[in-house]
Amino acid sequence: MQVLQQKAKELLESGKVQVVIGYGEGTGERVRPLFVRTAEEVSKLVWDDRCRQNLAVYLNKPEIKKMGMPALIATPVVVHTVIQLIAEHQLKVDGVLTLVVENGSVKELFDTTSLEAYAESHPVIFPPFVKQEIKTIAEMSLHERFKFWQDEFSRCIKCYACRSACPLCYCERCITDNNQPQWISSASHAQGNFEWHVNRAMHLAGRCIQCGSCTIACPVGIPIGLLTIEASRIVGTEFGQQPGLKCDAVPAMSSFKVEDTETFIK
Amino acid sequence: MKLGFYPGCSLEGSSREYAESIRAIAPFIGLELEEVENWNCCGSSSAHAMDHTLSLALPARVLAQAEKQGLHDVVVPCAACYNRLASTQHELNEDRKTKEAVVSAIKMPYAGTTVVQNILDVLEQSLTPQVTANFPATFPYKIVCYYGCLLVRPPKILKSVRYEDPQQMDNLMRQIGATPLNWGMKTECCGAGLTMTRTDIVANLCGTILEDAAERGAEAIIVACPMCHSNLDMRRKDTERITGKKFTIPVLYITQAIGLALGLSPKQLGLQRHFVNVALQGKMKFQKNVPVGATAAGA
Amino acid sequence: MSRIGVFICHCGENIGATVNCEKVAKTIAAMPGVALSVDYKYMCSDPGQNLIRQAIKEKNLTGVVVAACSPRMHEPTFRRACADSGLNPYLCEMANLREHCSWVHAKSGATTDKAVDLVSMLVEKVKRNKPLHPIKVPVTKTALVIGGGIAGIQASLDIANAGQKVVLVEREPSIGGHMSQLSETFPTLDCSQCILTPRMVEVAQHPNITLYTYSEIESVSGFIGNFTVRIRKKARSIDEKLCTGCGNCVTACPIKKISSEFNAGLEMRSAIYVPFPQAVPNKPVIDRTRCSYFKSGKCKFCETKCPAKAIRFDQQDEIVEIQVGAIVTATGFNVAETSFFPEYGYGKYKDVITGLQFERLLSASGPTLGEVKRPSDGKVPEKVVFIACAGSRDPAKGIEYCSKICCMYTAKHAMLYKHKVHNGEAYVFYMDIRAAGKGYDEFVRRAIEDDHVQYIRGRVSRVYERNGKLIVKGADTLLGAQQVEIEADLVVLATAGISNNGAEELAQKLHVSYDSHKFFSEAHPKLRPVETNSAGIFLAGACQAPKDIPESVSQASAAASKVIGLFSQNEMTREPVIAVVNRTVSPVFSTCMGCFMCQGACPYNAIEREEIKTRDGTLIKTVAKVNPGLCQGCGTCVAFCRSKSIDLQGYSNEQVYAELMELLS
Amino acid sequence: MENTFEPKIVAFVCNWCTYAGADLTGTSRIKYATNVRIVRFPCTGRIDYNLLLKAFAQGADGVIVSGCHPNDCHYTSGNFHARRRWIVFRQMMEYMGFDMSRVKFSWVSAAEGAKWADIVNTTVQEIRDLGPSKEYAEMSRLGVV
Amino acid sequence: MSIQNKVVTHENLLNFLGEIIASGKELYAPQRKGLKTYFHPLNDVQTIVFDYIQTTLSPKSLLFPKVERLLSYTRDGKQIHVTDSSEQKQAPDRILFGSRPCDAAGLQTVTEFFRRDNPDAFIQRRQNALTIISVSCTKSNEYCFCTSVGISPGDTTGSDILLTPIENARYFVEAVTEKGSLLLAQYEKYFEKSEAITKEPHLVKVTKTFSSTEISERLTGSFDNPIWKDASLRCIGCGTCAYACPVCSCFDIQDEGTNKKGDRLRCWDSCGFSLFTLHTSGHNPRSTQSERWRQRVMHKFSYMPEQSGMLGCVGCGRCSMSCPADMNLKEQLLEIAAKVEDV
Repeated sequence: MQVLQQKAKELLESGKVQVVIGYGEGTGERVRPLFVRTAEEVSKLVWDDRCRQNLAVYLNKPEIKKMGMPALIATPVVVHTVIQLIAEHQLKVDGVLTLVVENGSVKELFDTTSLEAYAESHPVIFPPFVKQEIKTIAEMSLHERFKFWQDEFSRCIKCYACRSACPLCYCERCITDNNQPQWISSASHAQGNFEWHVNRAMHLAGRCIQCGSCTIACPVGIPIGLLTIEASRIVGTEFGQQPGLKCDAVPAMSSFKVEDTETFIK
Repeated sequence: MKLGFYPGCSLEGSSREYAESIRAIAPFIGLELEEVENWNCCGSSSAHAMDHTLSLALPARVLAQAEKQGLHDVVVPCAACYNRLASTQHELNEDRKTKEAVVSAIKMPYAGTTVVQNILDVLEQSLTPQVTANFPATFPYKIVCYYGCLLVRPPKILKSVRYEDPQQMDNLMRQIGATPLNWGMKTECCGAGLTMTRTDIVANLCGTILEDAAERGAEAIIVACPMCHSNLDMRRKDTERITGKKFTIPVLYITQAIGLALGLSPKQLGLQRHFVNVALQGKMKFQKNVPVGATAAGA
Repeated sequence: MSRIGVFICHCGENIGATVNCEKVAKTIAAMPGVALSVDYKYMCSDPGQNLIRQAIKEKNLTGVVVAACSPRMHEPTFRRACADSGLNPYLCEMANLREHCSWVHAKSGATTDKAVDLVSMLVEKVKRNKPLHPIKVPVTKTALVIGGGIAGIQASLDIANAGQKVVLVEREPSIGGHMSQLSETFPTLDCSQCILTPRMVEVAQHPNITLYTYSEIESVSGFIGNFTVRIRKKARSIDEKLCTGCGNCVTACPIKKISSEFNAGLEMRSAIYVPFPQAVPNKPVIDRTRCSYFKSGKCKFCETKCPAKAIRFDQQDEIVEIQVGAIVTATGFNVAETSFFPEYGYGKYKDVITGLQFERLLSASGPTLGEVKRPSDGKVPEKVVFIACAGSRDPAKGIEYCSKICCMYTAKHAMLYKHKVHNGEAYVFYMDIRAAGKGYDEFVRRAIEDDHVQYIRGRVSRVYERNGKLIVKGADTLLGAQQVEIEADLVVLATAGISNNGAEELAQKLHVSYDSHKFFSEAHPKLRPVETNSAGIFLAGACQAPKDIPESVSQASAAASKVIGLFSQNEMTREPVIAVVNRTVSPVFSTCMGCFMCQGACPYNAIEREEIKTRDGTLIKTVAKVNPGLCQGCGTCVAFCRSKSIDLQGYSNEQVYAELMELLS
Repeated sequence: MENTFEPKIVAFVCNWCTYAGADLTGTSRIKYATNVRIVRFPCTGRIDYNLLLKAFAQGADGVIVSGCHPNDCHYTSGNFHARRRWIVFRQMMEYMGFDMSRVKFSWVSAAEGAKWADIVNTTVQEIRDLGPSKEYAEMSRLGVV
Repeated sequence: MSIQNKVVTHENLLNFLGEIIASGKELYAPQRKGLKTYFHPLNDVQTIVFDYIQTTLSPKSLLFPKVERLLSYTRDGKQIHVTDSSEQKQAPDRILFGSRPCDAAGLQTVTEFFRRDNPDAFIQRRQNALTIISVSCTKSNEYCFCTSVGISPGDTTGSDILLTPIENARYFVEAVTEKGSLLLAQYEKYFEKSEAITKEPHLVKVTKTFSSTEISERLTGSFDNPIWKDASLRCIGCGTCAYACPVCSCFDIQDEGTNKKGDRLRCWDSCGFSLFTLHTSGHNPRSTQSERWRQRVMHKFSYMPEQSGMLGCVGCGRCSMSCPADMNLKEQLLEIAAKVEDV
């Protein structure tokens, strides 16, 4: 913790960055996003395994952008997110200074090579309960899966916390807000919810870093992270492409290989 | 350099002199040969005419045997055996299903790691200029090198370069003082296996080869394959009878030529076994009273 | 409220037989927004079309749906009819009641219901059509022709004679290409220099043609009508204005031992050289890689000997940037070297030569001034063996195609050899004779019957040298595959026609696709042979595939006519079915987030980046923008766009959604 | 006549290949079932997967998606992008329990008129055996008080 | 009518509820789903959960559902037929068990909110048919601040019956409204008479952290105060707080339909969404997150009290509990109380 606070202090005082985006103590046991702009506030920075929310979501917020050059305290998945955002032209490599904590010291990732090297050596590992959930759904029959997801989606209230918490859902006017034509019914009845979650999965196919922020944000506890994990698994196995590793990567879903194989087109 | 050695049937039978000459020159050029234990026939041409799996199992067993002995590199002087072993190894690496069938047939573990060495490759590596520099004698004759077919084909599998106009033997011979002539018949067919059934064809083909070599003024034909040697040398009487022409040009294995350049006696090299008398015009320049084998020890 | 006119066609009996057209018209009349719904026997007839024109005027219709045959058939007809009476043609749609309904179903209620569905679907679509206007793209009326062979020359002359500006770029010091290396040309045996040189001079003197020789294409950007091309004029080390072409420098040059590319290696040239006597421009060039001044700083003999003081050792490469509206690639082909053939001695035997080298031997300006002499010892060969299909039609050698011209020039070579060496014997080993052009087969028959060329149908397995003679071992399949052995003095290989070196790099610069043999790919083998997938870039000659001079010239004229067609109007009009990225007011400006997935997916590189800035230049956001000149309207980007910020005119999201909803409600 | 279930099927086809193929089926007068309605698109690349969801929500029983064979695409790569999109969409929908056997994918070139008729007939028969697509359409109306 | 005081044992309470279910009436009670509790129709009394502080979502949806059909239409040719759902006479009788006093107060506010100007028939009809049996709070967590907004853990406002858990598994029953005592009368046998019991000792103590009136005064002048910017930096603009809140009543009308048939639906909406105030002209009066966060706080603590005298918040803390960015409303209000000087 101190090592991080020390680094934040240095950066702020040297003027290299104008704001350090990190985690601070929240209500009760929780941690909350914290935007440190003065050296005095660095003491509020916290760093332990409660810090799981993906802070990259704040990089494109106008209010934060106005503050100037940000430093982002990043877990491994957040580094993957920064790389993917760069690959999708939402972020410039020199638009953010990523700070990672590695065996007791703070490393600055400031260019493509350092970012990519770190991402390469820190693959995403699912927490055990996620692996268990993936397994149970995989064993279900088609009908059981339909029942399972319908039951989960029935609780969805279309609050779009999943969309707002996801750093890769950065569209100003989302497809749900498009009413000519109304591709996705905005009401949160069964059809609207199903269409929303299908589109969210398809839009994140081959892009989702699997940081789990959407599952954490969902107020009614739907395991929606499983949908994007499945979408990225499909893209990984079918086309062998992983998101968040190369800053110049061509997104899997906007490219193709002549030798992509399938068995269902007759 | 320690090498596995797989003689094959002809080097124990009709071409014993090829094996004798190899064993004779080996110590002089830094080769230590360890024969593969209880090796079996490589299947040569007859096997793959009858049963494809058998034609793979036989060489595979030899390779498995070599692996058991820990021999990483195995030199296979006879072109037919070399071709069989190399092709088998290639096919088994490519096709997992056949490999499993063959491994179950030979009931021995087979990893396919042994490197099958062509005699010419081995000679090329060992006959370095420093080694040939202190050869006691030279082989100062005008010769033509006859490669035949199995030494260089199929080019993809044996990775042979310039398979229509090979240069390996020519370079080797040049190193021991010979002058190889530019010759179009290097890979011309000698009739190979037809020697028993259609001797007339073999005679005609060999006739053209021998005639062309003689006309060019070659004093000897250098070969590296027992089949070529037997057709060009052992069949000489029939060739002369059928073509009605007289050919006196001798046929030597490359290892015999090297042996002569090392000052070894014709007996040690098995020259007496030839059908065509190896009567080279005594141009062998010997450095007097140099005990045979002495120089090699220093090499 | 839209006022749509619906016209149901009986198409005689074709639709009327199985679809109750009256019922369809009546049902559709009840749809909201339909102002008129009638059926008529023949809508595509004049009275039928007048029906539409009157209805538009009387009912001031805002949209028309014609339910008849396939839109692929009569869409233009009915759109023109609508345009005649002032309705934007893109507000007229067709419902396919014939091919997709009446012809494929029996007469039944279901068939009529399907007809109603198909028509109501299109009515809903037309309600959401927007008036579109053909896209106008300004066209720069200058053409770029790459390659100065006969194809490039012909294309340049055709375009220039049509009054348009042409820039011809040739890599070699002189134009002429392979044709200038030929002695005489089949089937008329007229000498290539006589028919080519006047054209070369015409190109050099044509006021509309700017000629850049000894120059290469550095980069190409832009799109049809608006290409920006940067040409690298390689330094000739000569001041072309002062040089009179007297040739003193060439004779003075001490370096004589460079194999002449023009003479295919059969003759030597000096470091400062003119490729061949009739070269255009007839100015020398210094080969800087071999000139001793450039290698070691000494010599300069040519400078001392030059009366016009035209030598410029310090001349640098120059980059010329031009704007062109269309590009014709005519970069020609090459022939495989003899070293390509192991069985014929890996190029080791001097007297085994390629057809091109034999051309140089036959040519009056060649190394042997037209006399057939062996390269090895200069003797006149008594027996010459020509081997056709050397490399071509040989999958093992990776060239499975037929090079098309070898049968003809081999027959010509044999014939010319017999004319020059009367008692010489010419043998030709062939597989099949392909002489399909006009007067071609007669030419080959003449070679066989009048000039007694011996045609042996079979392959040659080996060629090897035996005391001065070349032993050609082959088989004669017409005599039961009998072994044939010929002791020849000279062997000429009709080697395969392969792509010119540098073809791949040029294709990549032009974004033109090419096949596995690096020949450029035409847009459609039968219907668009001289166009490529990149609009505005055309092909001519052997760069597309090996072909003879008549075909290259006709392709060149075809490509030229395409260019002249393109330049006929000041602006090029194109179908307005293109994608458009939405724009809104500030502060959003566009819902596009600039992720540019669409840019990667567009097969025509039609999507560019537009930077939206404030008045004082600070960047607000970078969004996608579709280049109307390049977009072909496939719509892949529209289905891709996650924020639905890009839409396809004519097949917009709203239209497609409405069609589906109407079908299923 | 016992009232067999007549499925309602929508076909999303590309204009250059399958639509032309269907035209050829017409000109060759090959008869096929009337249950399919064709919606024309410039290219399979233009077909949005949301249309599939909307079709089934509106009560369609089956959907056919058809376009040019690989390398035939008039726009060179539209069908390749579409193929990759459908590979992911299909598995995603199956993961969420949607029965994708009601969706038929095919390549039909402009010369395969007979193949188009055959695809329509077999699809209609298969969907008829599957019965009406009640599950998804009914689900679509749930949740509204 | 004076409040009759009753007592009921826990066991009798379950039988009472069981009998209501048996009578076919819809009964909503808190039930567990994973780690969270929800108001869900009950069909087996064993699944009722008692040891929760607040449910994840408020019972608001019983009056103001997340999706509600206002009307539907069908068209046949030029004929259009509209069925107006508001003409439906009776809503089905429903009983809500297990709501907390703050929930009940929230339902009251929603009902009042939809009764102003032209009363909303839908909400009114559902309210008439709903009987609310609340349970007082014996526990609270760091999110609760009902006492600061004029509500107490044992408050009866909004409930028809209020049960307060007292010692040895019995509840002190207060029939607050006429509807409440009617229901009690129906199931008389489960309830024993008892004199008034003071509830305070059994209730949890929730310390009052601020005075809502003081906040309202402070807020009136603070429209342009810079504190909103820093306060809302971490808000990611989702709709969770509005949809979990028992009081938020903003809605959006959505027409879904084709040429032949369709519905007009009323759905929840949230002032937190960026497009909530987007004008067709493209102008957005509240385009930044701080303006939207300010609107949420001002509406509940300044505009509503001014216009209708009701506070827009019942202090249940759901908004802070479910907020992904931990925007704690109580903490924010304390900050406002501290930083914004007196008017």
